[in-house]
Amino acid sequence: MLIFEKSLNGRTNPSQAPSEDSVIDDIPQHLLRADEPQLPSVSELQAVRHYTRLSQKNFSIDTNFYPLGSCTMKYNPRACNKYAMLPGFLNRHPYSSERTGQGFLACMYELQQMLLDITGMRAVSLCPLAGAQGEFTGVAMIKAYHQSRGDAERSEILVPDAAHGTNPATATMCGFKVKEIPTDENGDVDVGILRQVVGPNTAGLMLTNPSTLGVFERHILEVEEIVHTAGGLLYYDGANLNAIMGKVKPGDMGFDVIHMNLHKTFSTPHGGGGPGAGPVGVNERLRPFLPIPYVIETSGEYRWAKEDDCPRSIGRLSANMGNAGVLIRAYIYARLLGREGMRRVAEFATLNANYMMRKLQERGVDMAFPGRRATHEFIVTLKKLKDKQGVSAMDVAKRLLDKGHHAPTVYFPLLVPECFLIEPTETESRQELDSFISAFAEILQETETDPDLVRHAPHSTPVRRLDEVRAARELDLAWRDESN
Amino acid sequence: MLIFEKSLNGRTNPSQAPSEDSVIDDIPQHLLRADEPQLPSVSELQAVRHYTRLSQKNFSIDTNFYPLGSCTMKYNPRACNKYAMLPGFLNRHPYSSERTGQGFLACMYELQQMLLDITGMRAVSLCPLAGAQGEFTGVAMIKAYHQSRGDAERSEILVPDAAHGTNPATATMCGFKVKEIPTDENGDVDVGILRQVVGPNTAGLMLTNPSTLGVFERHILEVEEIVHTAGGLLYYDGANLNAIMGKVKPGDMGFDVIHMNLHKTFSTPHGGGGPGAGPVGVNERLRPFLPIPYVIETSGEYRWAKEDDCPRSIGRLSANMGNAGVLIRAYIYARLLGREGMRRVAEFATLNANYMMRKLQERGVDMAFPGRRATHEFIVTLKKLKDKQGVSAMDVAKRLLDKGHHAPTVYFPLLVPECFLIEPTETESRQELDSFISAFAEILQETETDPDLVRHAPHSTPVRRLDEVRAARELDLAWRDESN
Amino acid sequence: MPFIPHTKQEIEEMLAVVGVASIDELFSEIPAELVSEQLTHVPAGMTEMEVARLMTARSQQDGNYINFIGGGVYEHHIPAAVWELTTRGEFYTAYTPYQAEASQGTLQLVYEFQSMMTSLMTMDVSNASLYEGASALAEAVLAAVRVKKGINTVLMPRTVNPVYRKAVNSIVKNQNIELIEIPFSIENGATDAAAIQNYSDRQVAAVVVPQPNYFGVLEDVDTLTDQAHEIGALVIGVVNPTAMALLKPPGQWGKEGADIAVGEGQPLGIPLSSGGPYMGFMCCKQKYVRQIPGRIVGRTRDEQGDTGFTLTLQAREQHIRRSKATSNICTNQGLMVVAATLYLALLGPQGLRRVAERCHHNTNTLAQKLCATEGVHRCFNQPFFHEAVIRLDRPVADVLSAIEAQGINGGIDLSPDYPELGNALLTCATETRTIDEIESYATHLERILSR
Amino acid sequence: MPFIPHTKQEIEEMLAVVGVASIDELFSEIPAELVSEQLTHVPAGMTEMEVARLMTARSQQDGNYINFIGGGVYEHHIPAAVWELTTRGEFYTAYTPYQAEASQGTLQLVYEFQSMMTSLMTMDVSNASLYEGASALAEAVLAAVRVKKGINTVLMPRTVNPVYRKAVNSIVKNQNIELIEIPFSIENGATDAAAIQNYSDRQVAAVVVPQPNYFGVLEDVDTLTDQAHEIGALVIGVVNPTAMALLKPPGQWGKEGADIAVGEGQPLGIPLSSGGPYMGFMCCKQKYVRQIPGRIVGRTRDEQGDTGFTLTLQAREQHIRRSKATSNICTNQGLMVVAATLYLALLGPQGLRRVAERCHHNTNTLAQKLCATEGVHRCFNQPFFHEAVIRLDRPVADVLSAIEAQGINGGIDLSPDYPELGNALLTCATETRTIDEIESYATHLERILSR
Ligand SMILES: Cc1ncc(COP(=O)(O)O)c(C=O)c1O
Ligand SMILES: Cc1ncc(COP(=O)(O)O)c(C=O)c1O
Repeated sequence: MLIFEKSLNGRTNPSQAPSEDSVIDDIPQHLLRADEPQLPSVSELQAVRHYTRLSQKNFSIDTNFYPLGSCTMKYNPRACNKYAMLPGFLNRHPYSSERTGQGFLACMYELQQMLLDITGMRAVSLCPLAGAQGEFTGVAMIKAYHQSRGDAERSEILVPDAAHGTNPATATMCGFKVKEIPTDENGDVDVGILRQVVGPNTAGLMLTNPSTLGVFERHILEVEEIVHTAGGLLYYDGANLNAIMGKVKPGDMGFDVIHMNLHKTFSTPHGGGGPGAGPVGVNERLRPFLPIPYVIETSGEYRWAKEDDCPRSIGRLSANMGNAGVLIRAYIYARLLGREGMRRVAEFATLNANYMMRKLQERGVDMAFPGRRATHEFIVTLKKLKDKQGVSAMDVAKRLLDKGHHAPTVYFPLLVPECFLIEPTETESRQELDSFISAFAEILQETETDPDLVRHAPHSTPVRRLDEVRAARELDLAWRDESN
Repeated sequence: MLIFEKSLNGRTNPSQAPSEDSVIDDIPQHLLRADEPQLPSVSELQAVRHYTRLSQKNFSIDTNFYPLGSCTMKYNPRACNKYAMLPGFLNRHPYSSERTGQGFLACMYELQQMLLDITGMRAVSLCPLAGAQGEFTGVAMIKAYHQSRGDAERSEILVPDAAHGTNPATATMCGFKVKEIPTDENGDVDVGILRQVVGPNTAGLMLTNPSTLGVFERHILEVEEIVHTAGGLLYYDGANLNAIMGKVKPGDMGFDVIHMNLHKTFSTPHGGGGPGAGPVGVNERLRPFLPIPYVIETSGEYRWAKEDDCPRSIGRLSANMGNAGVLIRAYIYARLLGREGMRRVAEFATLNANYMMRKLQERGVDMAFPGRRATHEFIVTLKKLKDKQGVSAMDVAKRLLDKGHHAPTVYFPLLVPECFLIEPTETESRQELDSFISAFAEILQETETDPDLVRHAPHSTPVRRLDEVRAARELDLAWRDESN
Repeated sequence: MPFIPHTKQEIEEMLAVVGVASIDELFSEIPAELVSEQLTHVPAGMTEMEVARLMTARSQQDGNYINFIGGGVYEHHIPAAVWELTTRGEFYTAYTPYQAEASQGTLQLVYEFQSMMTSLMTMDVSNASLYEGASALAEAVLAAVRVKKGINTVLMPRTVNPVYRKAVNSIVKNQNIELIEIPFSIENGATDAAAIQNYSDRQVAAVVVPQPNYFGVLEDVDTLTDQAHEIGALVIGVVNPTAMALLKPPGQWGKEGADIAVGEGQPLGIPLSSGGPYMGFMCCKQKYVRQIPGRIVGRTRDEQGDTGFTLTLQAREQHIRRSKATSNICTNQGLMVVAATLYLALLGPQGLRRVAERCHHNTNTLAQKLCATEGVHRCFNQPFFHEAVIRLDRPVADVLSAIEAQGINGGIDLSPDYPELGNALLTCATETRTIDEIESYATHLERILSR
Repeated sequence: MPFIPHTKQEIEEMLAVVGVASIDELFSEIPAELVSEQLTHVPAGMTEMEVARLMTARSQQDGNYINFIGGGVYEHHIPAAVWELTTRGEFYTAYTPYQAEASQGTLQLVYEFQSMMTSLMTMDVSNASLYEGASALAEAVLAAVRVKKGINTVLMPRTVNPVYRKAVNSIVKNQNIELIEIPFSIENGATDAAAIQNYSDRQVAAVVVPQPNYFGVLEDVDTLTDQAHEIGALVIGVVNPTAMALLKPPGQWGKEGADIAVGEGQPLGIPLSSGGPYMGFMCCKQKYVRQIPGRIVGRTRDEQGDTGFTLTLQAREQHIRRSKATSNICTNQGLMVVAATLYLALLGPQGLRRVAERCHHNTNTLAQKLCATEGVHRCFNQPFFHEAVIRLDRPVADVLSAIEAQGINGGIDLSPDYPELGNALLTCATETRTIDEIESYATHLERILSR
């Protein structure tokens, strides 16, 4: 039932609205609203009960194993939330002076320093509000760099075919043409083709490493050399930083610019879709172009570097200075983990993935790249199942929900047929992994004994399988009071 | 699955324990523990996930209509929790000086003043930690009063047969004998019998008004006269204060001592069983005996009245000064409601109960006292259903769970056969009441079409009907690691 | 190991399953020369107790100022229930609802949010949030240019928040879109509607119309909208959502209504938090639904015919359409949508209207009290809402510093962005300011200016 | 109307259903002379915003002291997850789990709590909480007297917390139970075990044995237990639950172990909060399970044979047994049990032990630093845990006031309760105190005493 169906005209919550009457007669009538918006009129209890019950209809880290590849669904420490919500942080207006924000700015500055260390870059800006905005920032800097050198021909961004959708979409948003580079049969970039494709039009290459195929790009140094030699720059999509944090630094691989997804690697919550934080790091070459603002320190005082400090900056990407509350959570997480903890993240994320991969192989599940080590994630392909049994990866995904596990990422990357991208993360226990593996094996069994059970899954979720075609054809995007 | 079954020896949560090693070698070996207690060794994520999922197995106000008679399950405003949990309140040690607690003590003092007004009493102590401890306090004061007058014969406490179990249990705990007074057919105390029973042994009478039968005791002034004339005192069990707050004052009815259940009337949460707060109010006669400490004010400074101030006090009932955090929540609630809001509580609790009573009567449900007005609650009797269909009130209660409503109080008061005590409270909307009424009517229908469905309810809860006899016969009260 | 549940024995057993001798061996595909040394700028880990102590100290260091700053970000009372529920694990730790059947909580909530926002804006469609107000405006500009294929010019009034204008430009200039500034009247602070007519038919993709504008001045939105439509441009409204409980919403502007409405959702239950996370919203007319970026939730049926909710029109999005997507946005500000939905449900239409009215009343009172001091004047004679521009007789920055020393954040110095206004100060008092606080500001200002 | 959802129209329709003309008519059975006027001492209602402001001010008024007070109530680090989960609506707003099928969350949690407490105490049975430590001890005394029918005497060492002794007496004296005080050695602060032998066979129902005692002194629990059992008395242990991760638990005292163990559960994840809500715990040997008060949860099966949990042995309780119940307790401290269970699960056996060790280490350090000042000495030469008694050369109250002015809560003045100890101060430093804070206390003390 929708909240609107619990609503009744005339019901109010006087505790929540100012009690004094106000004078508004200086606003001319023609600027005022005539009708009342259809917001729900419900009591506080009705609202609390409605949304508490709704929440229970979600799978989440706090309730389920959630091995969603590329998304790094790991434990979000409750301390990060609690201490980020201290009134001193929550009540500070973004346009109040830096004098009134030294505590907050100190955290931001230290976070910048830690990210520099982890990435091996030379400067960092915390502005971007998510990974995709980080990508935009990075590619815009690449553009600004070439323009600043009068190198205006460079109109193409290269992207592996396995790349996340935000990579090509970002290149387009920055006004570039996108060229796809194929993957070889072992999951590495096809270096031969790369060589053919690069040239004077190449502005840069966007790469995720470990890639979205769940493997480490072994030719990374060769790739670096090819692109740089051609005059292009190297962009690092840091969505998979969880796999290598403390083990390898993107800066050492030769990347010029990188974004991180703190909502993945630094475990700030995904919140059902966001918010995130996508800081960008750059090497010396791109430093002048960094977006503003970022925090600088002079003799123990912190302040924002703005337009005047950074005349060549690509500018601002939003009205404020990044998703501050997310950045504080990331800062707390980093302090809890410390340098040793960072490294362990990568180690145990990788151990868990390799363990699962091997165990699933033992149960007869096909891997997309059986010859490779898993990184923090790996790809399963259910093509044989689809061909033989007519049961799709999506069917299996839905059936996993019935067994209490969130499904892995399905049908991504696009080049692997009927695939699952499985990322267990380091915070899951072996018991949880084993339970998923058993569920998976059970489902494979079911595809033989009762394939329809799987095809019509899920059965135990709040709703059964949803008709997405209908959703797109008969658009119903907002409730309207039909009784009016 | 129990948390212990997720536990693994050697797993630790280093974030939660001090990191430095400590010296303890000055404690002799024979005083040290040799084995390790079987506490769970789980990760933070495991604990969070386990208890989040457990929580979802509860019905609660925040998720369900919960018309549990005598318990006043109404909305617990979230503001009360949020502002009671401010660090300034949480971090204050109870034995720190009053100078460091003037903000807290001001709240307590003002709460005392408000309770005096609402109850019509002359002095109040916030000490008792729940209703039952309030009762104990009150009856102990009655005892102390009689003793102080050398009136040592008074060894009996009178209690109506409809009374809550804590009333007779309290009298016993205070060393009294209990005499039950029967109820007449209209739900009032049988005044004739009361007259016969009172006498020189009567220490007092404990009365709930409105009574636990869901009616207002109409002979209250007569009862008062009988007991006082016989030299006994009148105790008011304030569990049902929600029904009359702002409308009638127990002090005006002639009661000498009263306890309140702030976790009912003042909407502090029940917390799955507690904590509560059971302040006691007294008239002039009993004032010297009030338990310590309570807050007094002298020229704008607040302090605790203790032993020296109150030489005739019955003393302390606990190590500290009441369930402070609960009292702060009650204080906030009172400030949110204000004087008008208090009165409305009683009015709308009563309207909701009378509405439900009438609607259920229309659906053919029998009332225990059909000729009476409901107070904030009322009693349904399903005796006919039991006799005809062999379906018990308990069966119907369990079936209500399937329909998403918590069951009313069943089999209390003991004198009404197959009864439900139904208390909707003022914070429920008519929609919610109607939905319960429909569910009830549906179940009555089911008792005819498919009585087994009802007899074996519930069907949709996390477990089916539980074997309570087995629980009591084959006691299993704690998990033990069988593998050890 | 913090947050890692593995015991020694498990590690060994798991390594054995994988068939390697050590964890390091799992990284054997990484070229040896790349493997890094220990981190040097990340300090050793702390316990939660130590972190609690640190963060408490840091947060207290930032003081507790009485806030009269607005500028598009407003301090409002947030009902306690909003964040007590928003941070429930099931909302807080879920991912984007890609598996609809396992995400009905988030999905239904977003559908309800879309319903509330479209009604508040009187538009047909809402998405499920963008990053924040400025980048939402940039996305609206991009959408308008997509609609008006081939036209790369957008009119941007100078009365739009300067940081919005800067951010929009940083974003859209990469697609060679030109923003042309529309001036405002120095008397009344409103956009010069006549300037729109300088642009003839089919040269302009869209006109941006703020309401209220950055100065708090109320624009003549009907005229602006109609004139924009006359020259064939779309109208992009940039509005304060609280104000829409009181003011005419974009869907009702002029003869046909605005085409797209965007803005900053922060006023709807989201704390100030030094600038984020906030939430951009975007609504549009039905016909543009396929041109807007961001996630959209639709109501549909399940296999058994029961109602359910799912992401829809995903063919606009990067994970399906890749380089042809309407935007690169992926992660949005979902949790802020939870907060905003709860806020709107708890306030209701009347509550939100009372908040809007009180903000106006308080800012009005503030402006009057401040202007009672000699040398202090209102800048504009136009009706306003929620913010007011005050002119002082000396540089604003110095006055603001002096006020800050009294524990008051007095507002925003407009002189860097609007030198033409002289010593102009943008200030605001929401419903959270008491009359005592307003008077205290006025008293301090008087004292400071009389020095 | 705050928290009341009724609209005008609904009220009218509902009154019509009931068949009355007004709400007042619903109260017609109340004698007219009793109906009261408007309340006079309850102020008018406030909005949540106003209340937020008031409570924030009140809470800040109480300052922020560095705490060295113990006395049975301890400041410990509480993991953030504890209260973020404890205040989830499903725990926070549920009632006592009378409908077991609708309360499996609370019931399983309590079963796990009982399992943890019995293991920590090495006892067979635990209940689901009592109000707090002192009244839990009173209930233990009543239970012991029930076991030893006809014997009304209980030995109570003077080393038991004085407020506990007072509260126990206020409660049990109503049943004519006599508490006889057992003295302690002024040299080592431990209970005089020999005194027990003065009571011959069958005169004493129980002996109370604290560990550590109020002074923080470690009692010779084995001897005390054995001697109590020798004279036929039960042994009631009063213990600090944190300490039990380190010290020998009551179930292992002497040859047979204590019979009942009680104490204050506050150290297990419950904030100081000016004294409550806290939580009393009670464990006992299997044979006394029917004599203890309070709720008990048992594991059982449902109709289909699946495991489930339910309240059990309710025949001890007031709602069944009425005047013959073991106690009148009904509402207990359920939500504190949620917090304690989460606390114990998050700490684990090793974590809890580390906390206990660190408390001891810090108090040891504190005692040493304080005693470095002239005129300051340790009172007792006995092994101690967690608290220490320090003797000063002048009245403690004055010194504590002076220390408080420096933002430090220095401890408890023992002289009113133990004049025989002179100027004695009870002080404690838990794991939350840093070495800097400890040194600052010592420095201030030195300065104050040298005046
Ligand atoms: C590989 C990769 N790159 C980029 C992104 C985009 O990040 P965001 O969702 O924060 O915009 C994602 C997110 O899913 C990703 O997995
Ligand atoms: C009528 C009545 N009296 C007394 C009590 C006891 O109050 P408490 O549970 O707070 O001890 C109750 C509680 O259920 C009650 O309903």
